[in-house]
Amino acid sequence: MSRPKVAFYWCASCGGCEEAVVDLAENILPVVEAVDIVFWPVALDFKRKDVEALENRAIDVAFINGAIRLSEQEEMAKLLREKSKLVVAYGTCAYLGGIPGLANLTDRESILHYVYREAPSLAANPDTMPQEHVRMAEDGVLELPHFDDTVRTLDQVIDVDYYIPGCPPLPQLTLEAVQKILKGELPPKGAVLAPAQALCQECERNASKPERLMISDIKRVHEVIPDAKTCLLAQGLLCLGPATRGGCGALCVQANMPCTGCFGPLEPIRDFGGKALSLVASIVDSTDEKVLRECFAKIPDPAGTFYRYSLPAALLPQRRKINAR
Amino acid sequence: MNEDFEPRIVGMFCNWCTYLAADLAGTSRMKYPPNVHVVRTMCSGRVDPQLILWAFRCGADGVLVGGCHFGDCHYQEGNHKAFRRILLLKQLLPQLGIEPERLRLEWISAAEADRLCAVIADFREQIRQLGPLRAPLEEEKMEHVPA
Amino acid sequence: MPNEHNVPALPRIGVYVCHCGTNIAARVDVAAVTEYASHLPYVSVAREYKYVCSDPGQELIKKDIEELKLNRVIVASCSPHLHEHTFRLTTQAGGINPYLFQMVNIREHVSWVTEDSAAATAKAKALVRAAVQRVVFHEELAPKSYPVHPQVLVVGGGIAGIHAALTLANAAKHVYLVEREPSIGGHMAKFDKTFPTLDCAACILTPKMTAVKAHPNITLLTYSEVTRVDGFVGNYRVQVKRKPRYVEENKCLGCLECITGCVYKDARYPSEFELGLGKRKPIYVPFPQAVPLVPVIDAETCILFKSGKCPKGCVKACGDRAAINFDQKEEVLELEVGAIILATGFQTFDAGRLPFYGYGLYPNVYTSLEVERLVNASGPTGGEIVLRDGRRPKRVGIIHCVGSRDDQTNRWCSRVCCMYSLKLAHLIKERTGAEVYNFYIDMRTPGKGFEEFYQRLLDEQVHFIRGRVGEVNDWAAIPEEEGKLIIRVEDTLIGIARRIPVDMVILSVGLEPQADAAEVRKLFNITSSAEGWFLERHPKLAPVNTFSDGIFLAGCCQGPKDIPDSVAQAGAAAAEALALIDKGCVELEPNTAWIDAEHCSGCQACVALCPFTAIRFDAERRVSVLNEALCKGCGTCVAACPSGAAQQHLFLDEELFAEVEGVLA
Amino acid sequence: MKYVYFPGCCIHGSGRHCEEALFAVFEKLGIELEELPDWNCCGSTVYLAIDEPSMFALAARNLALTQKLGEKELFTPCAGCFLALHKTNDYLAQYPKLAEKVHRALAAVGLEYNGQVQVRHLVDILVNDYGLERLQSQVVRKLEGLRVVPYYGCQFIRPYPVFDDVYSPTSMDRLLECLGAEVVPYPLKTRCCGGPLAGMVGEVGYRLNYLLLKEAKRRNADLVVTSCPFCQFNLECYQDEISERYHEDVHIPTLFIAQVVGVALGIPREQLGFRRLLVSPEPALEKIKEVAHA
Repeated sequence: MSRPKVAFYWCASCGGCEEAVVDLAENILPVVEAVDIVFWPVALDFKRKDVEALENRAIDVAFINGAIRLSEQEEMAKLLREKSKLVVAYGTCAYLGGIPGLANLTDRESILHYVYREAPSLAANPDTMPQEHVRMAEDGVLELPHFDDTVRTLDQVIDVDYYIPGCPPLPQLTLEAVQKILKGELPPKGAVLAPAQALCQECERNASKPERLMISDIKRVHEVIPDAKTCLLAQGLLCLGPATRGGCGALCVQANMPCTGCFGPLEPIRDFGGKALSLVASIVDSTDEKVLRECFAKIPDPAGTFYRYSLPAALLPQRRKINAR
Repeated sequence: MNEDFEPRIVGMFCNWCTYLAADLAGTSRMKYPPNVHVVRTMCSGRVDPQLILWAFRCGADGVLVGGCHFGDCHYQEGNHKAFRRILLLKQLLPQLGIEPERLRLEWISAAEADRLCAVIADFREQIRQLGPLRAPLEEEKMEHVPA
Repeated sequence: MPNEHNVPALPRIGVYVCHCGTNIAARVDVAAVTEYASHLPYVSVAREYKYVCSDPGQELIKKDIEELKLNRVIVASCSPHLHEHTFRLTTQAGGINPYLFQMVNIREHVSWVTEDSAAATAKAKALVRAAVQRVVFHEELAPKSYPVHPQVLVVGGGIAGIHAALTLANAAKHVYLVEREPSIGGHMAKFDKTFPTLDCAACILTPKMTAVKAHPNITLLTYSEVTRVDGFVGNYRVQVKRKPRYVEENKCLGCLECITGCVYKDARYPSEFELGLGKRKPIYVPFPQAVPLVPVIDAETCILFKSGKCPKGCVKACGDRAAINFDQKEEVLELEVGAIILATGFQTFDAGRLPFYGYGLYPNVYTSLEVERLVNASGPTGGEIVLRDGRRPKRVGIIHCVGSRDDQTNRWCSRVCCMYSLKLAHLIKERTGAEVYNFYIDMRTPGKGFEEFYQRLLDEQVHFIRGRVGEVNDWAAIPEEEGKLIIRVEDTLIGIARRIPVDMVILSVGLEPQADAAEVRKLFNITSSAEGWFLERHPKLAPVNTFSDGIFLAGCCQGPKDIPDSVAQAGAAAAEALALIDKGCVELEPNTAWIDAEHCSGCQACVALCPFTAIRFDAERRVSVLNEALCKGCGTCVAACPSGAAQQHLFLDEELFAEVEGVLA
Repeated sequence: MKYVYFPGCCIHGSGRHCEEALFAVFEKLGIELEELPDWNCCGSTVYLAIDEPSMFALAARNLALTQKLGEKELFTPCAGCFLALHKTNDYLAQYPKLAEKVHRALAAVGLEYNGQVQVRHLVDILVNDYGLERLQSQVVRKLEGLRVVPYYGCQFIRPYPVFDDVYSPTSMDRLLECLGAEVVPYPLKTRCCGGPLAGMVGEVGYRLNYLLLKEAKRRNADLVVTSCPFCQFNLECYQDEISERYHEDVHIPTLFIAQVVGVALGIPREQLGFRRLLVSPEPALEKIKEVAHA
């Protein structure tokens, strides 16, 4: 039998997920041995037409990272879906929208206006504004992808079989996932290929939690040098470990930085941000409105704090246009 | 303001105070606008911010959470917990383009049927001023809504 | 977002929409709601019925469950606080788990409060749809059952508390009767005669008081207050603080020699019991028939406590019985009881709040309670009705509704004032032959033998002037008025303003909640009406129950009452307590939370949040564990749990999300 | 402290001694007064009876002038003016039709009024603005041994109990107590003094007046103190007639509150308008001395 055909593609992402694949390091070799990579723009010189040329479901598994922001990304996602037996949303951007998803706090117009009109780094011709159709001197009209108003998760565009969380995903998780799939040990569709339990479960600081996990003040990372042994949340830092799926081995916490939630919510949770917010608000130990307000003032950007990686997957995935009134 | 706009409001009332106030308003045959549809929880402390966000997603123009006065909570301090969560949630809502006034927390005791009616009438008017809250989903973009 | 895989065996829902006679049907188009419900997903049958709570109504449901194999039931009628229990039993009788039932409140929350029919119907539909979506996720549950402590706590030693305590004790239940005053007896002990039969209050009350003291099943805790209450129905833990009375109850024989022995040869301090009309010593019994008949030493006035120097005449008088103990300290008792009866009573309206009636300004303006003492044979004047200056009043005015039926003060009718005013009028007339004038708004004499008593007073030539008194003053417009109190009133029957000169004015003060009713309410975790009266669970069907199971009401703490009504209510409360205790166990709503170890983060946020310390952290398994017995089902841990591991029965996330979606869909 | 001052007509006629005392007291306490320029009749009494709209227009003009000064408060020592101006504020707020008429009238003379000017009473200012403690510290001659009847009259709190209890006002009681006087319980403190009736329907007016004086004497008061210049005048000037008519000596010195305060502040009596009094308070005031030296 021929080796399983695998495709990699990146959409709205930073490229970190591609790095993650490369980070398999020497482990990548057996993988590469085992599979036949038919599409991987970052590393191999295949073109879209090569994919189009394939028969439907010819690809065994397609790993797509990044959120969906451009028409081109949407087209490629749909194309790969058509050509693949399995599609894996690789990394948190594809899974939940990720950092690019925070663009949903504003909109297309504002973004373009800022980037091409107001950005301090702006030098040259202030009239420049990306066009979808550009007439080229030599060969007619060049068409560029449409820049959507909304950032979407991969599964808001196509049907997704599995999810591998992480910003970026850990090589270890990736490897396990790939091996599972190659072995044909397929978990139930829609599964997130990472532990079912929260980060705290794999965090050795968990033991250091006090009798009552209540905090009198919220601290921001630049304000304190946290004790390297005790639970960061107990120290008043917004560590979202309790709300976040484990699997990273509490990397950030080991570096004495609070978890920001890149692995996304646990299975029973409908809205990562809402729940993380509820946790934080609940454990602030005061019944005095003034104290509470001062405390919450330490969270200047709640959306950015609680929805850092998951806004497009949230119950309210995009800022509402207040065109009423 | 659109005159015939009737806001859709979800009431999340605690079992011991505000829900009973609503019952009392009934037995006293008081009248108030029909906009508020009540969902009962045992305590305002059970009201999960997710549930409020969900209500807005499902098309609520406003959410009215009702609990017992401070010191009167049937479960000691559930209302204080609700207060904290909603205080922080109100800080988040504007970033999502939702006026914080659309989320209202009121302490209404079992005896304060008249206040309940007043609050409901007032909240309805307030939301009418704000106009409808368009659910932020641009459905046509969501060719594929995950289960 | 209802995830289908949570849905058990395909639901078959029966929806029953109640007309409640015209209560619902008059405003809500029941037929339309039923029709609408019949098309909702998983609804196998939707019916309307005149009274679903009636036997035939319930039969209908049972029949459908059996014949149509329903596995979910919804009734759209009144408040769940009224009939949820009824219909759960119906559902169970039909052969399926009672918790596969959901109630929709389209009466209190819809038909009774909505003007417009169309709007009401639309709202009813939305609520029914919500229930249909919700009930799909209902699980089979069993009520939590706990054993009940057989003891009962009765708070308040007035006639209501006394009667409740005796009733329970006679049924061989152990009762703790807590009274904050040095003696039981309450207001009734202050009265002379009782209306309308005029039998002497002491004669009928004293035997009951001594019976309390003598009863083997009653632990009497006077001069004591409840300071903490926790636990739940059947299993209350109560803390009682016993104030030191400096006389040891178990040693004292009640000879009262100590009082005679006190260095103060004569009583010089205003007696609380006599409302200042009489005097007492620093060591005293509030009144001769006090129970227990054990003196109290008032540290405020006792010279030993004040100066540290005193020959201790009391100690000498007590002799080798040595009952007097100046070192007695405050004592704290912990009681475990299954039920609690609150009989904390009322206070009388402070007449000083209405300055124009001259109370406190003119010595001969009295409150009705003060006059009860004046006419009382064991009172400060030995039953002689004399003014503060010793004169016998020739003309007496009794002003009704002082602090009742008045927008300025209390709006309610105090129910007893008309009758006790008549009683006092009769006694005064009888003993002094004075001219007695009653100033009333309306005469309210609806009780057994009341109207007859009123007639009797009319025959006795007592004067009745209909009109609210404007003012009481002491200035004469004509020489005849000199030296008298003038009652200025509009006589609304003849339509003129009158000035009635009298020697004595009696203000028939109304009844109002105790000054500390609000604290007591919080202490016992019950609700109260806007006026501050403790709120009964249902004004008609559960008049002695509160919204806290196992806590019952007796007497005036629930609202103004006369003695027969207080006693009747006390009996009812005792019966409720008995029913609870004799059942032996309580079944609690299974709305407790649980923590799913598989998803628990082990973050321990819930541990600190639980108000009932029902959650502890299992360090071995690194997960939180919830003790169902301690959980009261508030759900605050559920709202906080960041991993969704904490869930609450009857209020599952699925259920609430579905319901919210439903009311909006 | 500074107030816009609306004297009203009476105080320049029958009430001159009241004004003299008022000025003396305020000067002593350092309270400045600025007379409302171009003020006119407050509109009470006659106008009120004949032509309401004009009455309110007249009163409103005074309020409008105050507003024009950029002031929020208007002080008048006259109870009649106090009530008339108050009533105007109240009616303008309550009855749009009337308000419209009045506003038109004001507009005609280039004035406007937003209803925001508060009318202040002498007792209100002394008790609530200046403050009793502060006042007490200024007392150089305690009125000890002096039994005074505080007489409030009708317009003080009826129908607008702005700064005291409508049933039993106490602010003047407290004021007198802080001066050291012994306040006599006097249930008639808000009963009608007869007002202008004495001049019109003698027997009625005199009788009302008689009851007040008689009761004051019966309670062994040395002095009646009024919060209203007109009451002061009324209670004082008929004492001969009344004594005759009712065969009972009802003579009792009657002072305006400012005069009594003046005495306590040690202001020489010639500045307190005593020479204009009909019943000399001297014998009563003698009593103070005794106590002071005893």
